[in-house]
Amino acid sequence: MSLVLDVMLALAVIGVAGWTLLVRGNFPAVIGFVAYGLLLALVWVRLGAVDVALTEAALGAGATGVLLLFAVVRLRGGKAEIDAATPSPPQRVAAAILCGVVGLGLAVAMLNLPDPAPSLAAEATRHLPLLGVGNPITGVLMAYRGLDTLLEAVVLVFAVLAIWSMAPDRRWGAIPGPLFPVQSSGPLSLLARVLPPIGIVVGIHIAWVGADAPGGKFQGGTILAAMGILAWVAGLWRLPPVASRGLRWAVVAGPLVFIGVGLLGFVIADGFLSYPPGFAKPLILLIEAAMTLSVAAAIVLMVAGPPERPA
Amino acid sequence: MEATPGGFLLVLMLVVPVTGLLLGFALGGRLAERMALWLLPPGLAMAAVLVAGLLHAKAPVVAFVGGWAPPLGLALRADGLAAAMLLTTALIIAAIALFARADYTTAPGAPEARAPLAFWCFLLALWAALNAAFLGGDLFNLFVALEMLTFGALALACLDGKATQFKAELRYLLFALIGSVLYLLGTVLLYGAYGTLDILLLAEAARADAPTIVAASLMTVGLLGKMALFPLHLWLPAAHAGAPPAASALLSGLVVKASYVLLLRLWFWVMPAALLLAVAPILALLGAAAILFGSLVALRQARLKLLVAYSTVAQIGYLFLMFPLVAGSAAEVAERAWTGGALQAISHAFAKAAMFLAAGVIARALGHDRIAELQGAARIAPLSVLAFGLAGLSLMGIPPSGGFSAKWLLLQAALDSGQWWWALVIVAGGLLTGGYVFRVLSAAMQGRSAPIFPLAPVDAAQERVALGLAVISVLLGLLPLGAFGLVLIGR
Amino acid sequence: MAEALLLAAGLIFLAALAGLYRALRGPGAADRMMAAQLLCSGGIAALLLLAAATGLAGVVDVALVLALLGAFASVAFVLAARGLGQR
Amino acid sequence: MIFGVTGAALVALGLYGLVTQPALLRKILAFNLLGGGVFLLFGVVARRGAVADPVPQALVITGLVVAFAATALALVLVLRLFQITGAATIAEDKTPP
Repeated sequence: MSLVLDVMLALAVIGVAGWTLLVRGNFPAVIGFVAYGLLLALVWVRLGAVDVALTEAALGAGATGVLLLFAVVRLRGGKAEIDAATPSPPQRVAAAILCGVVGLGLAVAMLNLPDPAPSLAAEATRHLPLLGVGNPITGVLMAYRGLDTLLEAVVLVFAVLAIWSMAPDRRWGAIPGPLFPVQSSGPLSLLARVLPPIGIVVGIHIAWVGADAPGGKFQGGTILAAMGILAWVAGLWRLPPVASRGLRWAVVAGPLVFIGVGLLGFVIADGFLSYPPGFAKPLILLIEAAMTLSVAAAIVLMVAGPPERPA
Repeated sequence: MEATPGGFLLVLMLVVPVTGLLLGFALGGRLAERMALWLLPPGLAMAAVLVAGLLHAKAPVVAFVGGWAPPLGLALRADGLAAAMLLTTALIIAAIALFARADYTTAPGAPEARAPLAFWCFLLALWAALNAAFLGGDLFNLFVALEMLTFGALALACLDGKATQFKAELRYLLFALIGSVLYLLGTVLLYGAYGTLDILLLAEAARADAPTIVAASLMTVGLLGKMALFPLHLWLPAAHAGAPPAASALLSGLVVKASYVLLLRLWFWVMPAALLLAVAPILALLGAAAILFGSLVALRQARLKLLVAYSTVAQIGYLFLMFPLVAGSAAEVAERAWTGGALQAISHAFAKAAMFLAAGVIARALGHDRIAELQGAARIAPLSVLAFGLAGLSLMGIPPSGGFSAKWLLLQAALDSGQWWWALVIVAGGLLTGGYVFRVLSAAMQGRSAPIFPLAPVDAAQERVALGLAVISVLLGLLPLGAFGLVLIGR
Repeated sequence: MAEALLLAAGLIFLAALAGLYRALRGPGAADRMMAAQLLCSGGIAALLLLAAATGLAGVVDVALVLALLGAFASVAFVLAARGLGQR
Repeated sequence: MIFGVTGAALVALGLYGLVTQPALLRKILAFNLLGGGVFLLFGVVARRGAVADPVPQALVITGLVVAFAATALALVLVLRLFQITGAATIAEDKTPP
């Protein structure tokens, strides 16, 4: 039974991906992409990776979908240009052969991976009591491979600043992104008012349970960001200007706390990002809390884009 | 391998610029600039101490982040190659910061402006990313470092906000993203096959089976795309030539070298020798094609900056001649080729940074960078033309210069290992390089009947920085060869 | 029992896919919006059944997030399209 | 292993889209489809052992965040290019600037 379910799911994912690539029109393509993300989230559940399923649903389908939709609504025209830039059939056949070879090579490689599979699962679980967390993925993200997570948190700051730096000079300091009119009536604006309080609770819940169950700062932060975006497009919340110091501290707080706790390790433990025994969990939770805030802020700002209205 | 004392230095080399970037971004305005300038001396000092320590101990420095040893944890490793690249990076970043003070300064009390804030933050960001890329001991950690590098490089290159820049940098971004994805596919397969992504642990375990071969091919193609090795160079000239001078110098001098060092790690550490022997000649052949093609196209450029960018395409080619000379050669020949390759990467970094900065000064002073109309440039910006010429000497491989030592070592290794055809390519490349450098110099040195005035005042400090970098690229050739034993530590 | 729950999940998923196929074809933007909504609801149902069948921790949370984001996506899509379209 | 082959197929599809789609927006969309395939392979690798391996799953979470940032950055570049020139592709200009 579960095999049938998996095959169905696999075919659906490939089908939706192909449809998304081939469909004319950008809007349907984005919808196809969101459906693709939802299906992938189901695949992740089938693979037993619930943490990833949460991330895929929130970030892969939800936030990326909104990001793409914003671009679709604002990019118009250019059909002649696009036609002129379309590769000729021989070029497309060549590309198809090349990509087919890559896909085939990958499939062959995947099918020839050694058996039994090498795995760090036992190692990762063995040290968890030292950290006081129950979710091995949190252990990997916050301890064993903490440097990856720290650099990734810094990448988010890079991205925000890079996006802002694309602004026209005269717009510097202004509010990021377009301004949305207040939607004062109608079912949509009602939903936009009702949903955020629920979403904020869910977001904090997902971030909080991350230490012991699937969830964590990236998933929770994304949900909080989604609620912020909702309030923003409904005209209920005005984003602070890019010159706002508070906004900037919100974006860098997570990585700074992360680094601060890391450096503390030099003094009270065995070095950078090492947690003293017994204090690991509170320190991890402290980093997670600050990171949830920064991830949420960074995602809202990345969706909003550079400042584009007069200051 | 165990963690060694002094590992905290490696961590600080990542954390210091990152913290500077975060604080600079949060505080904004003039403080971002202050932050970057304040961090230059400690950054340089850390790199110098690391190199001195390595030369003293003759062994790599290793840190396990958080005390977790691989395969579960992440290692940072500074071997000789990494230490040499870290010092090169620190020096060039410092030079570029000094150069850029004239362009991106914020007066006390002045409101924050876009370009200065972005410039100083991303200078620190690129510094952190480069350090991460040279120190990383884990293939996935290096993926994150490469992404940081791409984002930072992209933002710096678009700093002027011109449509041509957006277009060129989008092309760069697409190449870089495809490159990253291919690289990431390789890491998946390697993890699936060996259960670790640590470079040294992989080196002990690697077999020449199907997953490894597919992983190696995907990662190599991805990294070559990021480095713009012929025929994947299409994005580079416009992306590097269109950026502001300080950014071009960073992109051409340093950023491509991060992918190069990673490629060396992949082939000379991770992959089994049998695979390397099969692939090395192909890589060198592409390198040779890059040298000849890049130089010929550079010779025909009408614009100075594009000429310098095509020169990068050519000089990257030299880096690949090292592969067949190191692989399968006797120890002494291999050491010579290895040193030559590393020295080429370092001397090109200095020379190319100098060239782009000098070209930037000249282009600003004249208001254009058309080579045919450079007459009088030597009178307006004499130091810049001198810097361009000295850097050119190093690129050509004329003694005494770093480029000469590098090419001489490669040449010797080619002859000693009986692969004389690569020697021919090196000589031909040097001649062609001479052609395009002299084309620029002869135009710039020509007098002009009418008196000439600079369109914008020439900043003497900027000229001196360009000259300083060019002088370093030449002086590298005067160092005794024993000094380059550094890059052999931990090989 | 677990088999029966899985079967139910499969059937619901199949129904959602059929709906997805029909709705993705359009023709209007609203029809296509419905496609994602439909898949979202089907996904939630299938996930809840899966959670009951396998007892995997956190699957209910995934369903919760899907429910939330499904509502978020449709409102944000329409409001954003409206707000940006006016300019 | 079904999902291993699915991942490989998604990579091939995404790569094809990324190379052949002329419009930048569609290229970025294809890049995201491609990313989904790559991450799926990580998931399959994590699932191969007797117990699910948390390390590749953690790598996917990191990768998803990086991919999101890359998408956001690329889309801003595309929008800015469009706002300035009206171009939706990066085809070579016929006339030099």
